[in-house]
Parts: sequence; structure tokens; C-alpha cells
Amino acid sequence: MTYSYYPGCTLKTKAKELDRTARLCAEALGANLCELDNWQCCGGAYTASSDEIATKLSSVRALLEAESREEDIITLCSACHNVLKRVRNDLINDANFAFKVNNYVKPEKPFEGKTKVIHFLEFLRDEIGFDNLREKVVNPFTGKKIAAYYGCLLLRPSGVMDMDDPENPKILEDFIRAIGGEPVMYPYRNECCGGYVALEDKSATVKKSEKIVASADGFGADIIITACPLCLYNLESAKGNGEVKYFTELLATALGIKEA
Amino acid sequence: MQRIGVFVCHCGTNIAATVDVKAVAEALKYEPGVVVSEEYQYMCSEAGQELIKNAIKENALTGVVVCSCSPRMHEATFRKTVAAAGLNPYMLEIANIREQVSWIHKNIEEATEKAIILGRAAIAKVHLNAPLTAGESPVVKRALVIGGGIAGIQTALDIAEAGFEVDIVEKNPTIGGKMTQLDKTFPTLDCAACILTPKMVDCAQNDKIKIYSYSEVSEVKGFVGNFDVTIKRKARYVDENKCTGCGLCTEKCPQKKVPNEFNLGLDNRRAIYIPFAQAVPKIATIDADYCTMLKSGKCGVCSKVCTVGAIDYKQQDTYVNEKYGAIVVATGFNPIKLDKYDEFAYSQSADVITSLELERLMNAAGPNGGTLLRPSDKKHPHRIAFIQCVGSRCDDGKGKSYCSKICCMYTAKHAMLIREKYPDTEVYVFYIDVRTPGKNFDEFYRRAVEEYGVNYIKGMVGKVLPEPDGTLTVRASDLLNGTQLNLSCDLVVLAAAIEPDKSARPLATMLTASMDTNDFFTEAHPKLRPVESPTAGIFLSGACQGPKDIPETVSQASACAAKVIGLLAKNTLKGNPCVAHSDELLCNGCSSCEKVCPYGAISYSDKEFRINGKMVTRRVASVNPAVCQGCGACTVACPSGAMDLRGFSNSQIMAEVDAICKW
Amino acid sequence: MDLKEQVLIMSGVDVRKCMACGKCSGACPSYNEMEYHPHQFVSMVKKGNIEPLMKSESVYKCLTCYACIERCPRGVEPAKLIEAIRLLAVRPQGSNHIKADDIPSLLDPELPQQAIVTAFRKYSK
Amino acid sequence: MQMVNNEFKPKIVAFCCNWCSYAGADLAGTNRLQYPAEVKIIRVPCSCRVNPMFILRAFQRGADGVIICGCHPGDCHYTTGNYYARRRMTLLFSMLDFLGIEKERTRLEWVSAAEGQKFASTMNDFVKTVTELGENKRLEDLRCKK
Repeated sequence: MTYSYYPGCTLKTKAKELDRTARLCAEALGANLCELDNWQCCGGAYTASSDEIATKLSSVRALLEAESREEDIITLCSACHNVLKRVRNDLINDANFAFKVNNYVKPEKPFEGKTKVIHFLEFLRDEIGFDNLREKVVNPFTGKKIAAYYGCLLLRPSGVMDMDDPENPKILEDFIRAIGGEPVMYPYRNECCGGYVALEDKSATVKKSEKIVASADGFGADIIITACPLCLYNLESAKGNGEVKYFTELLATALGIKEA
Repeated sequence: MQRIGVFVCHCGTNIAATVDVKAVAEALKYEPGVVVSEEYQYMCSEAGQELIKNAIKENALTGVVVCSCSPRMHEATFRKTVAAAGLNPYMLEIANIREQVSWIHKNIEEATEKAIILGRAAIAKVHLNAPLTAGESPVVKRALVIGGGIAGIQTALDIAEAGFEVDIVEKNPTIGGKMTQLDKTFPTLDCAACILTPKMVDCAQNDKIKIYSYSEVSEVKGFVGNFDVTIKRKARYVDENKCTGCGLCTEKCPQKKVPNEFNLGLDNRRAIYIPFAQAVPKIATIDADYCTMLKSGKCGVCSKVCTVGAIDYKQQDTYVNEKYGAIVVATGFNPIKLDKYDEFAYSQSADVITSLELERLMNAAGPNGGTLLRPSDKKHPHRIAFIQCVGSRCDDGKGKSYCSKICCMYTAKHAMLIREKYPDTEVYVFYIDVRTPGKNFDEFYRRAVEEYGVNYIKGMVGKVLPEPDGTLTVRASDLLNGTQLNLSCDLVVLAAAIEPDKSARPLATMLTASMDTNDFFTEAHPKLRPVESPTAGIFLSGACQGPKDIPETVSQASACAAKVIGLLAKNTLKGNPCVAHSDELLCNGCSSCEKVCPYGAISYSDKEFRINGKMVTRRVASVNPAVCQGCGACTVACPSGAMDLRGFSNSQIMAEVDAICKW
Repeated sequence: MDLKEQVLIMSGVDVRKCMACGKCSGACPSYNEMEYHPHQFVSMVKKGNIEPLMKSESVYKCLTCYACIERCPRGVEPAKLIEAIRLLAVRPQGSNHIKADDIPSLLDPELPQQAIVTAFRKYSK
Repeated sequence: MQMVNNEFKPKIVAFCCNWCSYAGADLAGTNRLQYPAEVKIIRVPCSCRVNPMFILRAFQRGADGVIICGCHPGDCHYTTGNYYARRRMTLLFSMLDFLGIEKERTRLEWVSAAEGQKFASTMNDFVKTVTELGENKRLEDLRCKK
């Protein structure tokens, strides 16, 4: 299985651990993550306005390159995933947007929608299967209480993201069970951590993140896992009892990858 | 040549505002055969009808065209009018210039032109009309009520009271429906069981009423006055004639872990069970999904303890055929599933419950014996939040677009009862609007606020957060104070939207009764015929037609019974004269028509004909007019043109086509 | 084209569908930081009262977390309105909410790049 | 063709079954949902009453489009009538297409008594489609012309 891999800006800098462990895990699971040659930063946020074209072009180029390779795109960062998946949706369902984009980019072949945008978690669930994953685990997190933190971007808007139930998701919990841990259910797992406001007003994001971490702690979580570098940053700055980790870090450990 | 009168109705300004009615009457005056053409403000009024009658007499009219509202509205009215003037009622045609012209077009010129064309088409058709006489068919003096809730019970009792036989088919082991699960009822706060169970007993004791419990309708044939219904009696593995309802088996059954649907899964029952103490009929039923004996052949405890030998593990589903003159649908409602509204954490916390679950928690016969305790830890809740409109008034693809109507009142009732019984409990109600139209309803709601100190907060809840300490944080906007509340509660009660029972859709197909997009049965007219289905002989009782509270359900149930009694009181029914008939001289005996007839109304016989002076025996079709429903399928299947439909004949429809396409 | 019409076209939101239940504001994680709350955005846009919204800090407090959109019972999408109004506010020359020069003083060295690029997209043009 | 397309008003004959579609058309009226006046409705008891001859006659007499509306599959008042209509019309429409009456000029739609909105939108769409196709010349009986 070969996938076009879209790392995004943060995985090349502050979130190298997410990038590195994900690549190792993919390799261990027999998938080939082939980085897109000419990926550009997605911009971090999808701008929901009918007249916004330029801010979405970097995603369009990534989609076009992957489609020319006849591969699906795998993402890790929640923000990249959200932007790419929503731009893909626009290209398919918004004829006006597709028309303008094609006029500007002048692709050899317009985007047809064969290439899908798959989050690494969806790859684990739908391609590998959590039951198969469980069999590959050599260092299970037995007895560890792990809290899944989804945040907002992976789940919403649910109509487009279509990953899981937006109010009662279970993909990360199933993942935790597959690596032998015990998922902690807490109500803040799909509440926003405050996101990019961290730049301008850190006190606001800390306040929001503190509630999230306190809730997870209250339900006895040893570790909080997430897919998003910004969520990780915000939750860490809330200074809870347990660690905050990328889900791929736990996966690498569970799979017994030495370099991890 | 017919002598035709044309009558154009203004319908006040409904038609006259967009159609130049004078121009229509004037234009149609010169159509062939038209001898009089007039317009009038309200043709359906007494004066309007007199005008038609007089015109018929004065001008010796043989055909009448009324340009007015839809024939579905007033065709019957005007047929009576022309009949009163001595014409055959089927010599009337209606041109629909209201619903299909004035109400949908804005341009007066266009609308007037279309009205004239529709008038011409009706005139063209009336030229080819022939007097028709309806056949008569006998009425079976027995009614079927499908659904044994309060709606079905009331309808059945009223029909029986008038002296007619009536059968109730109930899919559950007992009649009583949703009302048996309720604790108290608004706005009088009398106990539901106290007013319902006597009615259930009346049903059981009335010799005109027969109850088919644990049964379903599996097939419906026939038509008004003559329905032929097959009822499936599901195997309950207990002989109804032997079981005394002593309940010994339900105490001894070793399978104790069956979710008790009567208490909405809040506690368990046995595999053999009687739903509740006042069940009618009071007969045990074995739940085949859980019975060890039926699943593995090992057990047999109930059979051993039964003193009358009523247990029969070999019982099979049986089918009963019965004839009815009228069918009443009373299939009721259910709360919707809340899995798409998990921001309220219904599936994530045991202490988030629905209002119907609260009814059981507060009921003396419920899982806690009537003491209100939280499901999670059986502790007394000190602060309770009610959330209104969960899944109602939604246009988000997840819920129902309509208002469920009953929630505002039952929530006020719950809030009041809780405040009365547990004065130390604070009650909050989060609402969008409080809707309390009904006798003594708003006063009831105001009492909850003013006398009982229930806190009503205008603003919807955005999320319910179960906290580590077992409380529930209710996050909501308080729109009047302009704040966001984070209220710590012990119990959250959701007013789930209600929807028609799932059995309604397949039933509607069997009955060929129409439904709206929400699967509520459609009434024949939203204002004037609210308890009848457009399909003759099918009547609607209770919430299967739309959300209703108990007082309204009972009124509709009695209204429905009155309509059924009206039908059953007749010895014969005038049939539909617009039926198929075969021209035996043209018929070639091919059987094409017989094969497509859904009613088996066509038969073949050998007849002798004199052709060119010789007697020839030929096989020809004939239609039984009492059985034919007039769909016309056979007329199209017929290759020789022998088969035609009265009232909608080939030549009549062709004439309409010609008139419409003329220029 | 007046401001209201622009906001409606950019956002694609039908404000007339709103039944004023306040669920958006009951779901908003930034409610307490906002001067105008999600339901007020809807009702003020409905009235054509856009300018106070454009001038308010509230448009920079919305996290675009889409809780209001996900939970609106009428499918109104308040966050898209806020996004459109924010774009109207930052698009004119010199209206950027944050300028590149402001960044160094704000920057925590551990902050992921993602936050900076997102903030730029949200706050400036 | 003499007429310019935007002035062209097509002649549309709509056959509606009495139980569902005619009631749906009435509902469109009750709800004041606009659709073009070019549509003229003929009431029939059931969609299965529509004889292919009626459709041929309409085209002969200069109709530009014919639409038949019946109850949704499974909801026919006569149980199976709409299935007959579906089979017959599928056959007829493809034959007409073969004869040069484009298949866009003929249509079979299911409209229930509750679907006033669908009735109006179906008619709007059908009139638009037929208007774009222009006048129908094929099959027209020239003797019918004045």
C-alpha cells in the first residue's frame, strides 16, 4: 500500500515526533508513506467563505499531485486534515469553486475525486483494522488509563469530515483498546482547546485547556493522546497530572519499534 | 348535442383576484353546446347552488361545468346540486381554476387564459359524459381498530356502545398503550392508571369487543364496507383460554435478565411475563428471544409450575380471517431515538433520561416504587434540568421539523410534581418557547412557575457534561440575561420528539392510505374531515395522524367512532359508478385485462353472438361492477379497445387532450 | 451591494432559518470572551446591523471550532457568519488585526507553526 | 422556427392520478407554490389509466411535452397501478425517442399527496427542460393546424 503523505508545516518543525513515529508505524504496518514532492502549507485554517479561492490553492495542488500519482493522501495533523478534506469536498461539490480554481491552476487534468483524504487514524481503522492492529501489538498498554482528545477539527463539520459521530466519537477509544489501554470517557474530548488564539491571548487557551485536562484527570487518565500539534501544545500548557502524547508515539511503543 | 351550462366561481377574491372571471364566462359562452355561462361570487353557497339549479331548469341543461376550486373539495357538493335539479350527478365536470390556476399564477392574463382552456377541456369532456348510476354493495357491520392504546380503546368503546361489533388488534401482549406507562396526567394531575384501567376492563368485558392481543394485521383486501383482513396471532406459547393470569410462572422463571420494555429498560423482567399488574388480557407471554426452553430445549420451569397446563412450547403463529366494514388506524407514537443528539450525553450518562423514563421513575409501579432516584447511584437528585425540544422543530437532517406538541405541558407537570413531592429539589426548565394552547393549559404552566417555583430559562442547552464527581454540568445560554450558564445538576431530563410508530408505514401500504413525509397518516381534509383517511373506509384515531395529548386523542377517537358508526349504520353503500365495462362485440377474449386487474373483477364466459346471420360462440370479458374499483389498468391493457372506463373513457380523455392542445 | 448582502453571499447562511433558541451560544466555548455572542451575530445580521460586529473584538475570539454549526437545530451555521464578517473587517488595506511586526513580542518559542499560520489567515489579509 | 426561444411557451399536458399527484398539485396550490401556466392537468383515476394513445394524441395535436404523475411505488391506491404505468411508459418513451420525440419531452414522476413542493419543482424543471428543447414538430398531425 502506497500513500501520498502530506506532513504539513508543523510536522517538519515543532512536531517532528509526530512525523517520525507515524512513518515508523506505517512502515511496521506495511504501508509506504511517500511524501508529496511539492506540498505547500495548507494555511492552518479553512476559510469558509464563498469568495475565498487563493487560500485553498495549496490544498488543491496537493490533491492534484496525489491524483496524478493515483494515490490517496494520508494526513496526521488535524488542521491539515480538516483543510484538505474540505477543499476536496469543495472541488467535487462546488462547481463555481472548481471552475475558478481550474482557471487559475490550469491543471493537466482537473481533479476528479479519485484521491481521498485519509487521516492516519482512518487508515488504522479502515485499512489495517483495529482487530488486526491488536494482534501486532507487542507492548500493550495494559492497565493504562488513556484519555482520547479529539478537539474540533477532526470531527467538525461532521457532514464533510465524516470520520465519526461528532458528539460521541469512538475511533480514538477503539485505537486505545487496540493497543491494550483502557479508554477514559470524559465530556471535554470534543471541546475546543482554544487553538490558534494561543498566539494572541494565551490565558484564554490555557483556561479552556485547563478544563479539558482537569476533566480527563478527574476521570483518572494517566495519559492524554491527540493527533494535533496545536492541541498538544495547548493541553501541555494547562499542566495537568498526566502526559500529553501524540497517538503515534503510543502506537510505536505498542508495536515494539526500537527507535521509538 | 348536449345543452351545457357553465358556472364560474369567484371564490371571493381567491379566484377573482388573479383570474378575470367575467372574461372566462364570456369566452366559454361561445363554446359548442354552451347555452348559458354565468359567474357568481360563491358558487358553493346556497345562493350559488340555487343559481345552478335554476339555470338547469330554465335552460333544460343536460350537462354542467363548474369552474371553481379543486374537485377534491366540492365535486360532491355540486353533484348533489345538479341531482337536486333533476340531472344525473355524473353529468357534472369541474374545471379546477383555484388550486391549479389562481393560487399558483400571478399574471392575470396568463391565469385567465389557462382558466379558459381548462374550462374548454371540461366542456369537451361533458359533451361525452353519460348518466351513471352507482351500484350498491352491502356493509359488513363490524369494525376493526388497529392499535389498542387510549385512542383505539376509546374508538372501540364508542363503536360498541352504538351496538356494532368491533375488534381491537394490538401488537403488544396487553392493550393500554403509552398511557399505561404514564404516572399523572395534565392539566388535572389525576393518575393515568386510575382513568385508563377502567376503560381497559370495559373493553375486555364488553361482549361487542374482541381483543386480539399480541397480534398484527398481515393482509388487507377489499374496500369500504367489505374489507377482508388477515390477522397474525403471534405465538405467545401460552394457551389464552387456559391461562388465569396468576403470575406464578413469572415469579419462578429462572431467566431474570430481560430488559423490561414496560419500564423502558430501567429494570429487568423474566422471559415469561405479564407486562404489568392491570394488563388486559391478563395472560402470560413467553419472550422467545430470551426463553431458555425455546432456545435450547432445557428448562421448562414455567410449564412445571403452571397449575392449569397453559404453557405450550410448540405453539405456532396462527392467522385469522375476518371481514370488516370499516378500519380504524390507531397506531400511536414513540419517542425518537436520541443517538443523533449526543451533545446531551444520553448515551454517555445513566442520569440523562427521557421524559418517558422519568414517568416510570416517578410511578409507584415503576422500578423505584415511585421514589425519584437517579439511575446511576440511586441517590435523590437535588437539582434537575429539563431540556425542551430535543429533536423537535429541527431542520438539521437529524430530527423532526414539527413541534411535538405535548412536551411543554408534560414538562410543566413533571416540574410541578417534583417540586411538590421533593421541595428541596431545584428544577430548571430550558425552553425555546413555552407552547400551552388548550383549556387550562397556560394556567397550569403559570402555576408551575408562580406556585411551585420552577425556574424557566429561555435558552437552549448546548452541551451536557458528565463530571468526574457524578454531577452533570448543563451548559446553556440564558438569553434573557445575556449569559452562558454552567449549571451543576444531578439529573437531566430530555423532552424527546415523538414520531409515528414504525408499524404505521407498512400498514399504510397495506391499506393504501396516504401518509405525509413524517409518516403521519394524512386526513381527508385538514380542517373539515380530520378523522378520515382519503381512502374510503379507513379512519384515523389519535397520534398516528399527528402529535396529540390525551384530551385531544380521546376527542378525536370519539369523533372517529362517530364516523365509523355513520358508515356501519348503512345497510348498503353506493359504489363508485366510474368502473370498467367491456364492449362484448369488440372483445377478442385475450385475457390481457383479467391478468392486470388487481381485484379479480374481470371474468370470462362463452357467449353466443349473431354475426352475419350466423350464431357464433365467442369468449368475452365481463366486469363485476361491485368489485371493480375503477383504476383503469385493464383499459390500457386491452388490445382491441373493448375495455373502457365510465367517467374517464378513452374518448373523454382524448377530448380533454384535444381541448388543451388546441392552439 | 450592502454589507448584509455581502455577508449572506460570502457565508452562504440563511439567517431567516434561525428560531432564536440560543443553542449556538449555549455551545460556544468562547462565550465569555465575546462582546457579541453567536446568536447575536445571527440576529444582528438579520437586521442588517453589521458594522458594530465588524468593529468588535468578538470576531477574533471565535475559534471556528464549529460547535455552533454542528449543534444548530435549524442548520443556520453562525460560525460562517462570523468568518464572513471577520473577512470584511480585515480585508481593507491596513486593517490587519495582527501585523508581522507584532509577532516576535507575542511569540512563545514552543508555539507550533500551525498556530502562527492559522492566526495570520484569521487576522490578516 | 419563427419563434425565438425565450418567447416560446411550450404546451405541456400533465396526467395526474386522483389519489396522490392531483392532491399534490392541489397542495402546491394551497401553499401558493408557483409553476408555469403552460402546464395543464388532466385528472385520471390512476397513472395506469394513461393509455399510450393519449400521449400520442397529445403530441399529434401539438403538445411539446407530456408528464405523467402517480403515487410513489408501493403507495398506489390500487396497489399496483403505478407499476403498470412505469413499465408501459418506459417502453413508450423509448419508442417515442426512437421516433424523434426526445426522451426529455416525456417524463414519469412520483408525487405523493403530501409533496406540493415536489410537484411545483418537478413542473418548473420539466417546463424549463421542454422550453430549452423548443417546439415539437415530430408526429404533429398537420391537419390539426389551422
